[in-house]
This record gives sequence, C-alpha cells and structure tokens, in this order.
Amino acid sequence: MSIVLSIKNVDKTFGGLHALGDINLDIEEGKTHAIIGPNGAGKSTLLNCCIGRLIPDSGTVEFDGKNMIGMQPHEINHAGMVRVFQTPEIFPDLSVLQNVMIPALAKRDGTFKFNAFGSLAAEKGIEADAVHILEDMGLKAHIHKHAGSMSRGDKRRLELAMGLVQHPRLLLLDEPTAGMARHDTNRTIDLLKRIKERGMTKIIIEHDMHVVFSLADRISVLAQGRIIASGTPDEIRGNPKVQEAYLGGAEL
Amino acid sequence: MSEDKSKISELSRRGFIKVGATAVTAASMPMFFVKDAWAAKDFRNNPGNAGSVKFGFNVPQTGAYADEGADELRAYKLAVKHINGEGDGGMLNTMKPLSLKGNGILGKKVEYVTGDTQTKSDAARASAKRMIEKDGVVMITGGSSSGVAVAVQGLCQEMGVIFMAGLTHSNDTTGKDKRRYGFRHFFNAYMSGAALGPVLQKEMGTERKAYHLTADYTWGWTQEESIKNTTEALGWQTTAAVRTPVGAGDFSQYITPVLNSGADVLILNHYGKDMINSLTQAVQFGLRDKQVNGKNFEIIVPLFSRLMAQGAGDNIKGILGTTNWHWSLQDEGSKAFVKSFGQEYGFPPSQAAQTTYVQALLYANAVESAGSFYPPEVIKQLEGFKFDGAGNGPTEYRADDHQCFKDVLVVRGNEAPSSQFDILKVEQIVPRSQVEYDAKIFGGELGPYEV
Amino acid sequence: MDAILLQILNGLDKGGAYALIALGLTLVFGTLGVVNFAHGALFMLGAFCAVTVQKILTISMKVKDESITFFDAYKEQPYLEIWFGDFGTAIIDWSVPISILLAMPIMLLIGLAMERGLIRHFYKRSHAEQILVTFGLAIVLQEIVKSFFGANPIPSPAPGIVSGSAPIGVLLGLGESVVYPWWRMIYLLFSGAVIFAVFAFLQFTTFGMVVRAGMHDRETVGLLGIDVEHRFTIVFGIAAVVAGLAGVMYAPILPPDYHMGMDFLVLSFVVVVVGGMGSLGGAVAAGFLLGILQSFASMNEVKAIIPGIDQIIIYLVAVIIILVRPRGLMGRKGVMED
Amino acid sequence: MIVPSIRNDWVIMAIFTAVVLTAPLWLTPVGAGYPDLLQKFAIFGIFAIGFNILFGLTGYLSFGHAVFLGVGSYTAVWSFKLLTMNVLPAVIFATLLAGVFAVVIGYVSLRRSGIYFSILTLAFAQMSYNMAYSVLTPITNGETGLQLTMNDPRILDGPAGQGLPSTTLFGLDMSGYAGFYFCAVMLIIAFFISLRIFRSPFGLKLLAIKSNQTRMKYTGFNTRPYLLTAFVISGMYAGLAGSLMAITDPLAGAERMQWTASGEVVLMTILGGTGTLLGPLFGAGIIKYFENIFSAMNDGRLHEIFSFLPDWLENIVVAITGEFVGDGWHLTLGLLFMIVVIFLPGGVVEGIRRANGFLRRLVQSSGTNTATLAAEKE
Repeated sequence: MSIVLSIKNVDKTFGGLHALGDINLDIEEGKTHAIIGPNGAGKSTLLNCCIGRLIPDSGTVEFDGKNMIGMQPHEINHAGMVRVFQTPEIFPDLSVLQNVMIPALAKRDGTFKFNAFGSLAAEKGIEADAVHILEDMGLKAHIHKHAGSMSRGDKRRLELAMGLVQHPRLLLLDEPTAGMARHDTNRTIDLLKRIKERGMTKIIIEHDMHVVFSLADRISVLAQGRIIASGTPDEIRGNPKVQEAYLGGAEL
Repeated sequence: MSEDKSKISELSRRGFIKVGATAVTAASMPMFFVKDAWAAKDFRNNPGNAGSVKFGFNVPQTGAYADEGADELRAYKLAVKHINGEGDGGMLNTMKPLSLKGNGILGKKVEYVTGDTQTKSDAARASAKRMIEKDGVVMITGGSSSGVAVAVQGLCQEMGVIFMAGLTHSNDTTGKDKRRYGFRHFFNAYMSGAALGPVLQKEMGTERKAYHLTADYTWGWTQEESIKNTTEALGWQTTAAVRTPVGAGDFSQYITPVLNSGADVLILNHYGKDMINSLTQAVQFGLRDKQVNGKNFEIIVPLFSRLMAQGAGDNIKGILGTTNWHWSLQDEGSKAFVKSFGQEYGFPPSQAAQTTYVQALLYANAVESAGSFYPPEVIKQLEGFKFDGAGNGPTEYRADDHQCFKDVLVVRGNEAPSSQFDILKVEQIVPRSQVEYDAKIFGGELGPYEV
Repeated sequence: MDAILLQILNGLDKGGAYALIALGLTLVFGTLGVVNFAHGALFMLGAFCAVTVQKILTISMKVKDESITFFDAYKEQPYLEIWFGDFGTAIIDWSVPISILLAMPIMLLIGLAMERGLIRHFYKRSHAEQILVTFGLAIVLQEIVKSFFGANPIPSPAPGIVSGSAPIGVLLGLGESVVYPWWRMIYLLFSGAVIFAVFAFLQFTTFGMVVRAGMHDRETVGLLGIDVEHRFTIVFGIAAVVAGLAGVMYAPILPPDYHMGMDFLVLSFVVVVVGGMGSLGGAVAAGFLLGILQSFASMNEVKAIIPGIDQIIIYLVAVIIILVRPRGLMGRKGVMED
Repeated sequence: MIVPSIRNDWVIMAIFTAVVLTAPLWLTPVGAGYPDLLQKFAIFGIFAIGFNILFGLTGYLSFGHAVFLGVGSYTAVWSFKLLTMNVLPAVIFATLLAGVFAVVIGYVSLRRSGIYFSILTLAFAQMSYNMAYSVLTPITNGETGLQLTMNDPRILDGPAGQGLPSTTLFGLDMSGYAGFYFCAVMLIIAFFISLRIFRSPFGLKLLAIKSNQTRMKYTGFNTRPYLLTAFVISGMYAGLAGSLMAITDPLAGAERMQWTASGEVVLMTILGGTGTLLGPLFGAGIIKYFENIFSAMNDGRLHEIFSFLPDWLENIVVAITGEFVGDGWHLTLGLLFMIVVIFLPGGVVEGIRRANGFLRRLVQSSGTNTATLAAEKE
C-alpha cells in the first residue's frame, strides 16, 4: 500500500485567524478519503493548499514524493492531482462537449502547445474520450448545449466529467453533492462508487454524511483548523470527540 | 457632368449591378498595371474632350481646424463660380496678367469634389487618392497644416497631379520637402521672422531676452529656428526654448518657469488650439502686466490666424504677430475678393479663404495660359509667374522652390475692436523684398516634371 | 524653491481637474458597472453650459451704424447693458460663475436622461458593447455641439476681478516673481469642495450608505428590498453634474471646443485605473499624483536629463503602478480584473 | 459564421477568395471601387481580423494595437529606404519587427487582465505615439511622416532614375489595382490563417481562456504563453497591415499609432461582430467606407443623387441629409455605433444572421402556404 499524497505539518493563518494548524495526513493509493468538519473548519483551505491556490505558511504537501508547495496550479494538475470544484467552475460559453475536450486536450498537449493549424474536427480520439465520459455522467443528450445554460445539477456532473476525463491519480472532490436534490445525490453516489471500482484515489470534502459513509474508506475530521480524528467510517462514527465537535453531541 | 448625373440617378432608380459591371469593365481594366504606359502628352486624368474638369478640394472638415476648412471650402466654391463666369467675378477683375475668360478653363466648365483631411496625413492622402483615382480630378488643393501639405504634396508628385497647398507655414513645404507638383501661396516661418524683425526692433529695442514655447513637431521647430535667427540677429538673447507636447491643453507647467527666468519676451510658437490655450493661460499668469529688467513684458505670437485668434478672446489685445492676409487690406484685389465673399456669405473671409481662392485661380489661369492640362506645361506656367491684383501687392511664384513671394502683414491684436471680425489690426505691411531669401538655404529637390 | 512651489500648485490644479473628471467616471463604474466613454462628453457639455450662458447674457441689440464699413454695419450692444447699465455689464462679466447655477440642473437632467434612456439597458452587456455605445453617444453629442458652436474654441473669461494673478510671493515673503492666477486657485478650492461634498454625501447620508453598500454587493442590497436601481440612476446624475461643474469651471482656463471631452477621455481613464477601478479615494489620489508628477516632469531641469519625459510621464507612471499594485492604488480585489 | 450550413472550410475559402478578388466589380456601384479604398478595405480587414484573434478569442481588449501598425509601417519604409523597393522584404521585416514589439509589450501587459490590461496597452501605445511624434523624429520624421527621398541608399537596387522610385513586386508596380490585388492576396492568406486558428484546438483553448481563465489553470494549462502567442499573432497581423499601408503608399506617420487608431480597430471589431470570422472585416469595411465616401459627399452631390425628387422635396431631403454627410460624417458614424449596439448586440454579423433567419422563415411559410394550397386543390 503506497502513499499518494502526504500532507506534513501544514500551517496557514489569515491575518490573526489560525485557519490550519499542524495538519498531517496521508492518503493511500486507491482509497477514498473523506474530510469532514463543520463550516469554517478549514476543509476548503486545506484543499486549496494542496492544489496551489493557497500557499501554506509552513509544512509540505508531497505528491508522489515530490513537494507541491510553490508549484503553479497547471503543474500540479499535470503531476496528476485534479480538483473538482464546489461551485461549478466550467466554461459557460462553450458547449458541454468542448468543456470536456479541454481537460482531455490538457492531458495530451501539456501546459502549452501551439497547435493552431490542426483541425479540432480531426481530434477524434479526444472527442471519443469526452463523449464516453459524458455518457457515463448521463449528459450525452446535452453534449451540444451551451454549458452555461444547463441546470445546476447538470453543471456539477459536467464538472465531475471534466475532472474524470483527465484520469488523474488523485481526484479532489469539493462537496460533489452540495445543493443537489436527493435523487441527483444518489445518482452521483452511484457514479463515484463506479469510479472507485476503477481504483482512482480520491479526497472528498463533504457535509452530507449519507454521501460520506457510503463512499469513504477513511475519514478525517477537521475542526477549528485541526484534525481531531482520523480512521475508518466505523471508528469515526463512534468517536465522541467528533460528535462533540461536529454536531454538538447529536448522533451521527 | 451630364454623364455623371445620369449615372447617379440611374443608380438610385435601378439596381446597382448592371451599371457597376459596365463601369468596371470600362474604367478599371485598361488601368491595369499601366501607369507607365501613357502615350506622349497623355497624362493621368486627362479631361480630353470632356466638357468639364474637376478640382479636388481637400480640406479639414472634422477635427480642430474644421472651421478653417469650412472657410477654405467657401472660398473654393466662390473661385469655381468666378472661373465659370458666374457671380461678380471677384479677383478675375483685378488680377493681372490674366488669361482666364470667365468661361471655365479652356472652355471646360469647372466642377469640384470635396474631401476631409481630418488634419491627418493618412486621411488626407486617402482622400486625395480617392479624388485622383475615383473622381478623376486634375488638381488638388487645400489643407490646414504643414504635415498634411507635405504628405499630400508628396503623393501628388507620385501620381502626377498638381497640388496647390492651402494653409501651411512650415519652411519644409517649399524647403527640404518641396516637390515639382506642389505650390505654396501661403507665407512661411522664415518670412514671418524676417517681417517681424524690424517691427520688434522698433517696438522692443535690441536688449531683450526671449523665452520660446514651441509646439513639439516640425512646424514648431522651423518657426522657432526662424524667429530665433531673426531675434538673435537683432541682439536679443534666447533665455530658453522649451518644447511643449501638441495638444497639451494646460500649459501652466511650461508658463510658470517663465516667471522668474529673467526673460522679458515670451514667444509662442503654437498654432490653433495650442496657441489659444497657451496665450490665454500666459495672460492669466499676469505676464502682460509684468515688468522685467525695467521693461514691459511682451508676448509674441509669430503666426496669427484671425479665425483661431477669436478663441483667445480679449487675451490677444496688443499681441504682435504676422499673418498672410487680412480682409481690411485696401488694395484692389483684396477689396474685390472681400466684396464678393461678403455678399455670398455675409462675413469677411479669413486668410485661409484668401490663399485657397487665389490658389484655385492661379491654377486655372496657368492652364488657360498653357493651353493644356498637361501638368508639366502647367507647372512651367506657374514657375516664375509674376502677377498683381490678388492681394499683398506684386507677387511672384519663385521657380526655384515654388514659394510665393509677396508682402507680409505684421498685425497686432486690436485694443478696441468694433466687431467680432475686427480683432486684428494691420500694424505694418512689410514689403516683399524684405522677406525674400535664397532658395538654397533650406535644401530639398523639386524632382522631375514628368512622372 | 519658488519654481517648485509653483509646480506643486500647477500639479494640484491639474490634479483637481483630473480628479473631478475621474471621480464621476469611477463612481459610475463602481455603482453601475458601466464603462462610460461618454464621460468626457459630459465634461465638454458642462463647459458649453458656460458658453451658452455667456451667449444668452450677451444677446445684443443691433443698431445700424452707417459710418462703419462693410461688415460692421451693425453696432451691437447687449440688452442687459441697455436695460441695467453697469449692473448688466457686471452680470455679463460674471457669466461663468452664474452658469454654475444653470449647469447643475441641466447636467443633472442630461445625466438622468442618459441613464434612463440608454445606459440602463447596458448594465448587463459586455464592457466592449458599453464602450461602443457610449463612444457613439460621445461622438453624437460633440457633433451636435459642433453644429451649434463651430469647431473653434470659444473664449469664456473669468470675471474681471479674478482674471489676473495673485501676488502670493509677496504674501509668503518669496518675492514678487511668484504669482499665481486667481482663477486657478479658485478652481483648486472648488474642486476640493466638490470632492469633499461627494465624499460627505456618500459617507454621511442614508442614501450614500445604500449606494456604498450597493457598490460593494449589489445583489445583497437588492435582496433587502431596497431599490438600488433608482439610486444608481441618481448616482449617474451626480456623476454628470460633477463632470459638468469641472467643465464649467475649467472654461476660463481652457476655452471650450467641441472636442475637449475626447482630449480628456484617455487621461481620465488612466487616472481611474491608476486609482483602482471603482475606488473614489483612489481616483482622487491618482488625479493629484499624476497632476503633480506631470508638472515636475515638464521642468526644464528634468527635461534636460530625459528629453521628452513630459510627454510620457503619465503613461509611464500608470504602467509602473499597475504592474506594482495590481489593482491600482486603492482598487478592490476582483473588480474588473476579468 | 454567416452561412452556418457550410461546414467545409475549403468551400468557405473558395467563396471568400472569389468575393475578395471580384471586389472591384461589386464595389463600384456603391462608389467604393477605386484602388485606394479597396486597398484600405483589405488592409484594415487584415488589421481587424488579427485584432479579433486576440480580442474575439481571448477576450483581452487591447487599446494599443496601433503601435504594431505603426511599427510595421516604419519598418517597411525603412526597408524601402535602405534595402530595396521590393515589397517582400518590407512585408517580412515589418511583420517580424511588429512581432518583436508585441512580445515585449504583450509580456508586460499580460501580467494583468481586464481593464488593467487595456490601460497598460493604451499606455504603451500613447508613449510610442508621443515619442514618435517628437523625440524620435530622427527615426520617424515626426509629424510629417517618414518618406522616401532621392538620396536614400537602397543598397540592393541599382542607382535610382529620375524621381522617386515606386514600390514593386519584382518589377510589378504596387500602386493602383496591382497594389490592391497584392493586399487582397495577403487578406486571403490572413483570413485563411485566422480560419485555421478558429477551428484548431489552440483556438478552442483561447476561447476557454476567455470563458474562464482560472479554470484553465486548474485544468493544466499555462495560460500566459497562450495569451502571449495570441497577442503576438495579432500584433504581427497589425504589422503586416502596417507594411501594406506603406507598400501602397510609402509614407508612415506617427498618427497611425495614436489611441484613436487603436480605438478604431476596436470599434471595427465590435461593430462587425466580436469573435466571428467575418465580422471584423465588415466592421473595417463600414468604417472605412464612411470615412472615405460619406465625408466626400457635399450638397452638390446630394442634389445629383436626389434629383429624381420634385424640387421642393429635393431641397428638404438634401438639407436634412446634408447634416449627416460631408463635415457631418462623424455624426452618422456615432449614430451607427449606437444603433448597431442597441438593436444588434453581436454586431453586423448578428444582423445578417437575423435577416437570414427571417428570410428563411419567410420562404418556409410561403412554402407551406403553397403546399396547403396544393393540397386543397386536390
């Protein structure tokens, strides 16, 4: 069992606010690791530190044994760590298909390639990849639609498709089901389970415990910028500290 | 004329395509790659047996000099009328020698097309090219800045069409950028300086310290140089010559250093809006009420234009400068022109109007004398042409550089104007002999007759 | 020393003008999110309010006078002088200050009409489209002015009593050669007062508070059930009035012509951006900063070291500031960056 | 695209080529069929098409593209002065040098986005213009503009004959219609490249940057080089256009670099339709047509045009239209900008698309009518 991502002693303060304090976390290959915690616990900050949106004050984030701190977002992406955003960060002016072709092109072309004279219509392989993923996401009917005009739920699924098409070694999912109707949530859970079977490593930040417990292999609980517990779903379920921090003592 | 008219009305009545197709096969095909293929004595836009010829009036219709451009256009229309024998004839009655008979040119009626130079070289050349290529003009005239004059003059040389410059004052136009096909009736910076010299000496003595503010482009530089040469010859010192950006608007940062520079004369080498602003602001800084070195501080605007000076209001009162022509001149030619212009439009013509009116007449007369529109023949008529009765006394188009020599007016802002047109007073008419110079001093080459 | 004092005054004076024009521009941007290329035209219209008032006040009776030659057959005397004598003359003399009274309601009306009639339909449109439509409007406005007043500048003198210059050198003990025009000092005070008034209005009135909140987060304020749109219309009117007043007061310094708005347009955008898009304080600070730097760069001593520096100083400083401070002097994060 | 039904690029290119090469024919009836204006259409078409590659694809609004136009012109004239009157070196050097300028200006300006980028480019352009107009006069010849003189070295050409030489393409004189056809060929090439870029993965990536640049970075793209490449390409287009201006008329003036010139290409692009293939070309054509044809109308001309009306009506019509042509042509242009933006967001191309759709519906409905009629008859 190898460690894909290793977060060591990460600290981050905003002004006087201690957002993250001494975070240590190892993510194992092939596992789905959920990070839970109340609002403002520092979950998104942690994710942002991993993908280069924020730079921690101290500590390292090692991906495949390489320190990612200070690397540009696009370099981190090409290292194999891909983030799926909470609020859909799609390309609203492009078609759904193009939205998925872009990350597929990134995977193939690298950070920069001047292919101004090749024809997009000739990119059959890329297109097939994108169509395949979209089919998986149940978005096949929409592929020529304007991405900006889709429903919120569809946008979230498109977002997921954009992450998956790059076949990353590590997928970071930021609340993949937030704001979704129950029906959509279940569909997404099914989908993520299927991905899991393919052996993709994932970090999931989630509020919805139903989602967390149906997907996660391991769970870490973050509260006030610190990890207060880490373990299997069962261990976490029974941990009184977690119950205290998370829901003020209510049953999980 | 009739041919053109029928074409236009037909266009608006019927479809475009048919006429277009015939026009193109007729007009464009033979012109293919055949610039050098003219037969002897044939030339660009040869009117041949047509009953009319076209002039191209290329004046600023937009931008800062639009009012001057409008006045130029009025004068041109009047000139066309007079050449065609309409109206009271204007200077046709006073100009000597004159071949024009009041029946057009060589019996052909004169028509005209207009265009907008925008006071930009590119736009002016585009407009001139349209006149030459599309409208088939035999002559282009107009403009209200030296940059445009030089640019259009160069183009006309290449195209083999005569250019009669409008308002342009830089020495370069008939100096280092002179062209065989370009002619300037307007005076230049050198002549301004030469005319001002004696007046300045009389008014301000020989112990003066001058401070120049100069518009930072070629015209400004040549004027600064010319005036400096004149004043330094009088024994004046030049305290400083400061370049100001064109269109600076607020000149305060250039005026305040004048205050304690020890200079007692401020020379504004500005034209148009720059002149209005710098003069207005200089007066606000109290320069005119100042005493320096025991003398009254003076401001000089070497090139005055009545039309533009209106914008400075009362601030021009008492300020000395030069101008090409003024409507209050009492010679026969000026009186005749002012009378017909005034009757036509209800106000007196500007110097821009006079110079362009005369230019149109001079060209027409040269063609009439040459008996042909063939440019080299016309040019030879204009070169060295001596005439009188067109304002500013006996005048000569010098063959060496195509510069007109005539009397230059030294004017002063009128202290008690009786009307809005009476803001300049002619202080002295400086005779032509005093402003003449050797054509060689500015270099340049006219180029060939045949192109 | 004297020279530096005078250049500081020049700089402040220029800065006052820049700040006044930029203030309205950045206000409109901050509230409405509209890039208004017609703002320079508002400045120009303000200046032509002064011209119009002067023309109206000097409407003259034409008396036939046979003794004068051709074009002067009429002697003109303003009716005001005929009716009121010296008092009439004085009114004409004071036409620029008087025109402030007229300019305020007129510019407000023009501003409101512009916003209601045109600008409001462009809130949601792209900046490029806003630029095209307001640029078109600016051209139309200036062509209309041109067809009434011609292309040449029209002199609009300050009242006689303040048209000269003040012996500030004598007052400060610096010698007689240090003088500064009264009108420019009035302009400086005036621009300070207008800037102060706008800030006070936004800071201390409920209206201002809502507007500021709206600048910060329009949707939330809208959700509170406050009619932000309506207030923003008024903000546009205020911006028009401020630009117009700047124009009126500038008329004696720069005789107005139809094109003066375009001449100031680029500059005012540079000021706004250097200050930070949508930042009022930034616009004022940048206005004064650029004004003073421009004045100093024009000194002969400076030009002797770097020829032509006075022609590019503003743009050079703009480049440096934007590169060093990504959002201008005081801009907020995320405004107009994409 | 105007004709969305045409999918094959080669068909589009064939039609485009045919239309451009026959321009002297179909533009004559509207008074635009003379060499200079035809050249201007082609040159500013290239300028606007290039500008659209930056603005239309990436959304970065440059207000300083006229610099590259100016650099192109100056380089071309210097090539004529120092090397040879042959136009090919002029085109190559001008395009390359404009590219170099674009690398420098783009590298600095692209450190910022949005209006900050616009103002940075504007600032560079204004600095270049002010310097070219005054301090750099030895290189640019200031206000008068850089022009050919008799004593230029022209080391590759033999000794000059009488008078100034004209620009040539291996002996073919580049004035008049020959000049237009040279520009037209350049326009066709420029359009072809632009078409390829629009249809390429690179073009899609640029569009994606316009749509959501942050996301592009997290998707694994380094966006800066993409933007810089687009900026340099469009700068080179401008340089090419500038060199063509010098080729058809060997004089280069500083005012070509003024902000109004940069603004003009922005207006052309938006007017025609930002981000569309043909829009910028339409925009360029319309503005140049107004500038050259409307400004040249005068009352005499109007009387000729409206002479078919009864006299009293003719006078009224001429009086009214007279306000909008000649010295009023700016007014018409301003009104046109407003009308297009208000009623046709998306520019002229949008208008054509709507007209197209309207016609199609018309044809369809009349088609159904006939069908119903036919059915009833049976």
